[in-house]
Amino acid sequence: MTGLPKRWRGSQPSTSVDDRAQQAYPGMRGRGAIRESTGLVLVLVLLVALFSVTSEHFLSRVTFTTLANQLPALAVIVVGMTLVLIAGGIDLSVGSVMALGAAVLGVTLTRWQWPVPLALSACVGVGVLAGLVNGLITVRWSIPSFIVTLGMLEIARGGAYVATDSRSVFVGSALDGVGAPLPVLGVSPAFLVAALLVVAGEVLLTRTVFGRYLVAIGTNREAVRLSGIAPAPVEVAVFTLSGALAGLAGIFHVAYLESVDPNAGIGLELSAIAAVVIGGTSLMGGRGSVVASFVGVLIIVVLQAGLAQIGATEPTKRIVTGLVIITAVIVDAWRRRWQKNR
Amino acid sequence: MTGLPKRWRGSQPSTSVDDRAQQAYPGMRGRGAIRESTGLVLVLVLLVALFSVTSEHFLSRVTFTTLANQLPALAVIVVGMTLVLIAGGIDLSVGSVMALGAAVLGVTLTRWQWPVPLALSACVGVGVLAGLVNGLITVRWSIPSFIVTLGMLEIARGGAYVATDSRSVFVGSALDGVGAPLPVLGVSPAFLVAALLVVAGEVLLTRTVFGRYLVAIGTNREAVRLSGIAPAPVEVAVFTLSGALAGLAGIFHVAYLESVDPNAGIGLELSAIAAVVIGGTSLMGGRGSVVASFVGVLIIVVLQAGLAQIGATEPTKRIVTGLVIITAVIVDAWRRRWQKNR
Amino acid sequence: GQPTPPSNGSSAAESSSAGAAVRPRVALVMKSLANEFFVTMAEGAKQHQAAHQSEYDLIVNGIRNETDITQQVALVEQMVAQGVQAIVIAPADSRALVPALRRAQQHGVVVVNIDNKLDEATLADAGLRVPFVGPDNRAGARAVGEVIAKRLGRGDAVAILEGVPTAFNAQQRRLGFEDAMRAAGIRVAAVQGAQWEQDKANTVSAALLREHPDLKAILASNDSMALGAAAAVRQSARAGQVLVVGFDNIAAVRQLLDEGRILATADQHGDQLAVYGIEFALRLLRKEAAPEDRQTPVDVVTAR
Amino acid sequence: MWSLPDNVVPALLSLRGVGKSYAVPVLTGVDLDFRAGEVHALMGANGAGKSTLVRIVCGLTTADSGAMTLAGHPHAPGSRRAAEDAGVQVVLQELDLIETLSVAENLFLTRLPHRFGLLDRASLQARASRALALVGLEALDPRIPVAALGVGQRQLVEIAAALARDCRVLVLDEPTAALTAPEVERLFAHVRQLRDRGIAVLYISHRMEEIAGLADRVTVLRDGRVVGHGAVADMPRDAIMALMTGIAPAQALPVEHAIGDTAGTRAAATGEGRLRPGSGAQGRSATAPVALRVEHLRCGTAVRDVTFEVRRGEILGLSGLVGAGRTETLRAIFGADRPDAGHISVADGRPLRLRGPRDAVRAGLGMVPEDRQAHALLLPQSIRSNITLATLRQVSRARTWVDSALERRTAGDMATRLDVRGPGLEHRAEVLSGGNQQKVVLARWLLRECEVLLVDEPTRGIDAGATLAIHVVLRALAARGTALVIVSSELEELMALCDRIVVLASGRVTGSFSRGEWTQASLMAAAFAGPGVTS
Ligand SMILES: Nc1ncnc2c1ncn2[C@@H]1O[C@H](COP(=O)(O)OP(=O)(O)OP(=O)(O)O)[C@@H](O)[C@H]1O
Ligand SMILES: Nc1ncnc2c1ncn2[C@@H]1O[C@H](COP(=O)(O)OP(=O)(O)OP(=O)(O)O)[C@@H](O)[C@H]1O
Ligand SMILES: O[C@@H]1[C@H](O)[C@H](O)CO[C@H]1O
Ligand SMILES: [Mg+2]
Ligand SMILES: [Mg+2]
Repeated sequence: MTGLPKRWRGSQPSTSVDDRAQQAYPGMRGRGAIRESTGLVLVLVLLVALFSVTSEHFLSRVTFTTLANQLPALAVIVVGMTLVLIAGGIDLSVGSVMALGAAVLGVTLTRWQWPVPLALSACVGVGVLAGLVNGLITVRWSIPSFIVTLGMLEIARGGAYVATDSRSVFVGSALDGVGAPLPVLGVSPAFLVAALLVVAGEVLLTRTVFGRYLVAIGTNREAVRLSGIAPAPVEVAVFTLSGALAGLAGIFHVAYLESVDPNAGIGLELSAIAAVVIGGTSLMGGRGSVVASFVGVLIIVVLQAGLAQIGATEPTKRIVTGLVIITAVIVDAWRRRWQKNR
Repeated sequence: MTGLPKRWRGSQPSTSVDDRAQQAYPGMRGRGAIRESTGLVLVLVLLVALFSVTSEHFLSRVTFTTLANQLPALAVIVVGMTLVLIAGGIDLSVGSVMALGAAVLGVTLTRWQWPVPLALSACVGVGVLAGLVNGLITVRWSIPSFIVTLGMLEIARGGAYVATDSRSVFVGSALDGVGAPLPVLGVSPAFLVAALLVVAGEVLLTRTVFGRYLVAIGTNREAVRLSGIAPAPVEVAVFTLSGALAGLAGIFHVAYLESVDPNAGIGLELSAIAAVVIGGTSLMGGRGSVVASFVGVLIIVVLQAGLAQIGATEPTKRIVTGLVIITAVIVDAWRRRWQKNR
Repeated sequence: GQPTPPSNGSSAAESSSAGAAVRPRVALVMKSLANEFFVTMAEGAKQHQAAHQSEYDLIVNGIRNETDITQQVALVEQMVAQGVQAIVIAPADSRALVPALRRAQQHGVVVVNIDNKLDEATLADAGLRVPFVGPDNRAGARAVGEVIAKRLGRGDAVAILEGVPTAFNAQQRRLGFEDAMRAAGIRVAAVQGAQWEQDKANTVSAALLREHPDLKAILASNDSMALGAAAAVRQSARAGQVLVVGFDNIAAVRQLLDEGRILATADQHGDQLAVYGIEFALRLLRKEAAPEDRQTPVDVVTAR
Repeated sequence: MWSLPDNVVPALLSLRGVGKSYAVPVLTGVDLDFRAGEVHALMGANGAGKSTLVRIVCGLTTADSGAMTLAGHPHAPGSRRAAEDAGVQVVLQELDLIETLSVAENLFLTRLPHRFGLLDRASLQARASRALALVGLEALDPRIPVAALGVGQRQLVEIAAALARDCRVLVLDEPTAALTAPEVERLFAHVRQLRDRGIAVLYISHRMEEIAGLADRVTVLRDGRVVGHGAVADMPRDAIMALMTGIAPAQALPVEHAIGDTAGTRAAATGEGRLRPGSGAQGRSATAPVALRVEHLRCGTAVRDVTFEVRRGEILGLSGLVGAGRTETLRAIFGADRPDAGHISVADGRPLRLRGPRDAVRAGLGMVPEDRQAHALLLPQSIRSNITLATLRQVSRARTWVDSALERRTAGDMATRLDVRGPGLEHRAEVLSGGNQQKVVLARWLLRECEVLLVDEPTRGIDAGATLAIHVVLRALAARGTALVIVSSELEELMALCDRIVVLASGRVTGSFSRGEWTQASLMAAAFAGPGVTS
């Protein structure tokens, strides 16, 4: 963010004035973001169709409720990641912070016997703290958030090992209120919260002053500064938010697995960034949508589940995943162009 | 002069630009890049000093030759990564492409009994191909290289599993000419080649038309395009170069391990990017130095070795690594500021 | 230095001033220290060293994840550069570590292989002998599989979760499970890898449960994966109908064992595994033993 | 002392002894008084320090020495916000809008209306529409992103943002550089209203005629010092020129003095060069071979049907209102955008198939784009590498190894010829003043020696002296046989420079005039003509 000097104004792959006028403008008008991601939704539908054909058991209510119950942790992390990327930063520490939060949750619940609400707050609190530190260091010394959060990735992971003594902790049904599927719906409260947060994230981004500042800072930090708005507090806030959401993901993760795994979330940052970028958010900041990132999450999750379900071998899984990621983005690019040329 | 009425008296006759042409411009002339990274070198020296005190066996010739023989693969990958980042791209596929190259090398050498030079060319050739595909897709559909190379990360890993049948392949001494330490020096030919390539990379970046185009594209791609220089071929070339170097890293890796590991290089992209960013190259493109990235590599490698040598526990390793990464960049930022204020 | 003459600890402690110079240094190189199994192993080793301070010094190291072979090779080399007298290693890969270990032997370092056996053919190719101290994973897995077999009928379907396929013990456990199933006439409907990891095992198990509605059991090659599988079973709303077994007997599965959500696991006495290896290495240094393989016990553990 | 008689009316904003240095002193001991109800023009050559002074007044940078008072209270704003709160509004010289935000959001970025944190879109849009009406953009949808606007419209949006807020002091740093006559007139009418309401206006422009028409008072800066000051009536154009350049009119050289040796700057001192007729090659160009022919060009919605030709040595002007499609025409010819239809051919009549600007450059074309910061400059790179960007292979051994000595010499020579003023060749281009940045871009293309040079707004933000210098350069290029196509929003500039002027309206040619045929009125009439009308 700071220290990731925004590429100079010319950097946006600048098309003709006319092209620029045509570019849909996510987030200002109505459900622009959702309309924007029709290309991705197409990819998602194709994937589901494909797996429904190749596996007789894929297209079922059970599949979708299990998927819904698997994804809350990734989904809320992706909300934070989207906002951080839009502001021109990056947060590599999400996976580790999630694990650290989970570790604290496990220890406070089982070893220290804290009441559940207190333990949950501790988990989110740890996330807030980690995010705050990320933000403050990034802003204070204007060093790239890539480095700061990479450092935090290591530190939080170390912390998770210390807290759990590098052991999995079985938590049991204490968090069933969060993770267990609800009777009729089949989905867990965690999923409902995650879905709510995706919507809230989109609203935050498009309808609040804070969200507009994020976009502005990610587009042209210097111009924002010149206009008299201090970018630093906004940046610290968005990293803190990302940390808090990673902490929340820790809760979801523990609730879902009923146990704390100090190795949870290794490499999660890459999946999260991939989902966000598949959703069309720019790594350079200034442009993106939370809802589209969520579609990115769905693509990744469906792909993983489908490949496992058809019993694909590890090499096949890898190659297909790679191809789908690239294809999704190409299809999306095509769709935009096609729409533009109409 | 004094005779003139006050309003006619200008200050100094304002100088025209070329009068002051002598002023230094960082990273362009002479050993600018190396001088630029003194802050990092300081961090490196501090690390070595620290480990020499905490472990009686650290400060020895053996330690350093061991390190020198471990780092060629990472070092050449970092050369490519630096150039790609400077041009405003990113290459996440390096670790997998290295593994794929290694797998091809192993299969051609042991199963198909190819002569060594041919097998080596196949290994590098695979890297070239992967890089070319990365570059072409990125440029053709103008989609973020993050996504394209993330896809390639998966695909190449799958390829490595397919080629080796997901098993490590023992190669034996066939590549001792590359990986075995030379008699008197104690370092391997691989190290010498890597060191040479670091220097060559810096020369390429600072003294050639290609290097200047990379910097220009990373700074303002549109301005480059409107100056009549097509950015696409340059971009394809730099991704191809990065792929080729990843292939070369595959050779070094196999020579060092005397065997092919289809899981080699998992997460290597993060280490490589970390080394580059520690070295001060901007993730947003337009600025950086290959030599400084190499110092970043040394910091990472020395840190790992030192921590292992003192037998630090895993959490300690993680936390110290995180702190050192952040501190290195803060120290470097301080040094720059201090130097500027002199 | 010269190996000290055989002694049973007490006498060596008296000559501690001179002992510092001659006390051998032993490096324990393990796989992922983020895996509870190895944490337990490391603790066992450290306790042993604390009780035998006068006999040897210990450096404990592990790698970041189960597959980072490069880092493990680097660790071996660094330990050689350090000048340790013995290396006790749980190799992350059965082949790729061989050359580094050969170099170590060439430097006069005593090498003992624990936990995951090095590949015989590769050892022969490289022309070296490394004694293996560890359990018979195939037999252990077969024993765990037999617990399941007793609860199922012929023709029932089960699935196997495999560890990192390049590890010998992963292959052995899979074979052991398959042995037991074949003997009982149970059908192995699917084998999928989950890299020893809880998260991956969870995703894969959830998919297996959907794809094979008739699945009666999941046999996980370690307990981390068993935890992931157990969570998937609960989420699948077929709780109680699908059995899970694991391997390692880590603390986290104890409650699940008692609740019956994990039927059985194998205790390979991880805390003692390194100790066996270290003791054997010390005896080799003292030239008290010949470099032969030693088998360590594996016990089936079920609900208390 | 020249400032004493002004004390009759108390100053609203005063500067005393203000100084500022970067690598070299930029402002030295500046004393200035701005009074309520007056338009105060600040004049000075490129790099004289005008924008630096503006930045100090509006809190974007702090002075090294000196003090300011606003309405009798010390004025030392620590940020632009603080200055705005004190009543100082400013329109900066370089466009600094946020491309991804909507026009409305940009207009009110620092004071977005909200209820409980949620944006109040209705009120935002209503206020935005009102603000846009102030600058004649009532037709613009305030919800579209700024990225969709051209330079002219962006400039108007920035002005609207400042005008929409209450203030006591309004600072306008070259607001009209990208505007055409009608927009300028509307802006002036508004500024006069504000002045009459008692606001102090600080106005910066290089256009002499604007100063005469708008300002009450003029201060001239040279090399960071105040060198002249007075009521506009007492400051004839010649005197201002002389003050700006430091060269007495008597010392002036003839205008046509070849490209080099700062001829333009000196010519400026005579105050006459501007009105001299166009290129000396006029007679020749009428019969010279055609260098570029454009037939029925269509590109997007901006360029609908454009046909014209330029001969070797001819200077062709493209005129029209903001949004007429001039920029887009140049971009389509240059291959920057892909044309939808039409033919383009160069010298030998061969049709050009352009896949991109590289093909255009290979065919002998060059283009100086409208937005120099976004589309031409590598701001954080050295001035040297900016100058040699398009000719890097020519200053390299074997077209591969950059010969840094040769490169430095080449860039240095060109910088001297164009009289680029700044801290030094190795400094970042971003520290140059706007005018000098423009010269750097021109230098890049002069080195390339194109056969056809397309120039979009050649003198946007360039001082009178440098404007003349650039005109001299352009004429000399034409005299050497280069064909020039020039887009300018200043009719006066086109009339002074061109052999022929083609007028566009809504993407179509609505008039074509040779030197002598045109009048300001006939050109304006064509610009306002509806589509399809041709003369
Ligand atoms: N940040 C900076 N660092 C170094 N030098 C600077 C910086 N900003 C401005 N300068 C120098 O200060 C001088 C005055 O610049 P300024 O922008 O005030 O000129 P100006 O009068 O506005 O010119 P123009 O008419 O071209 O806009 C120039 O020589 C410029 O190079
Ligand atoms: N309401 C609008 N919505 C979207 N795009 C618009 C709108 N109005 C104008 N534009 C675009 O902006 C361009 C105007 O650009 P600009 O303000 O830079 O004018 P200009 O460059 O001075 O004029 P010219 O196009 O003649 O060079 C138009 O050609 C058009 O493509
Ligand atoms: O034996 C060990 C354990 O079972 C562990 O869970 C994974 O690695 C194996 O080598
Ligand atoms: Mg200025
Ligand atoms: Mg224009």
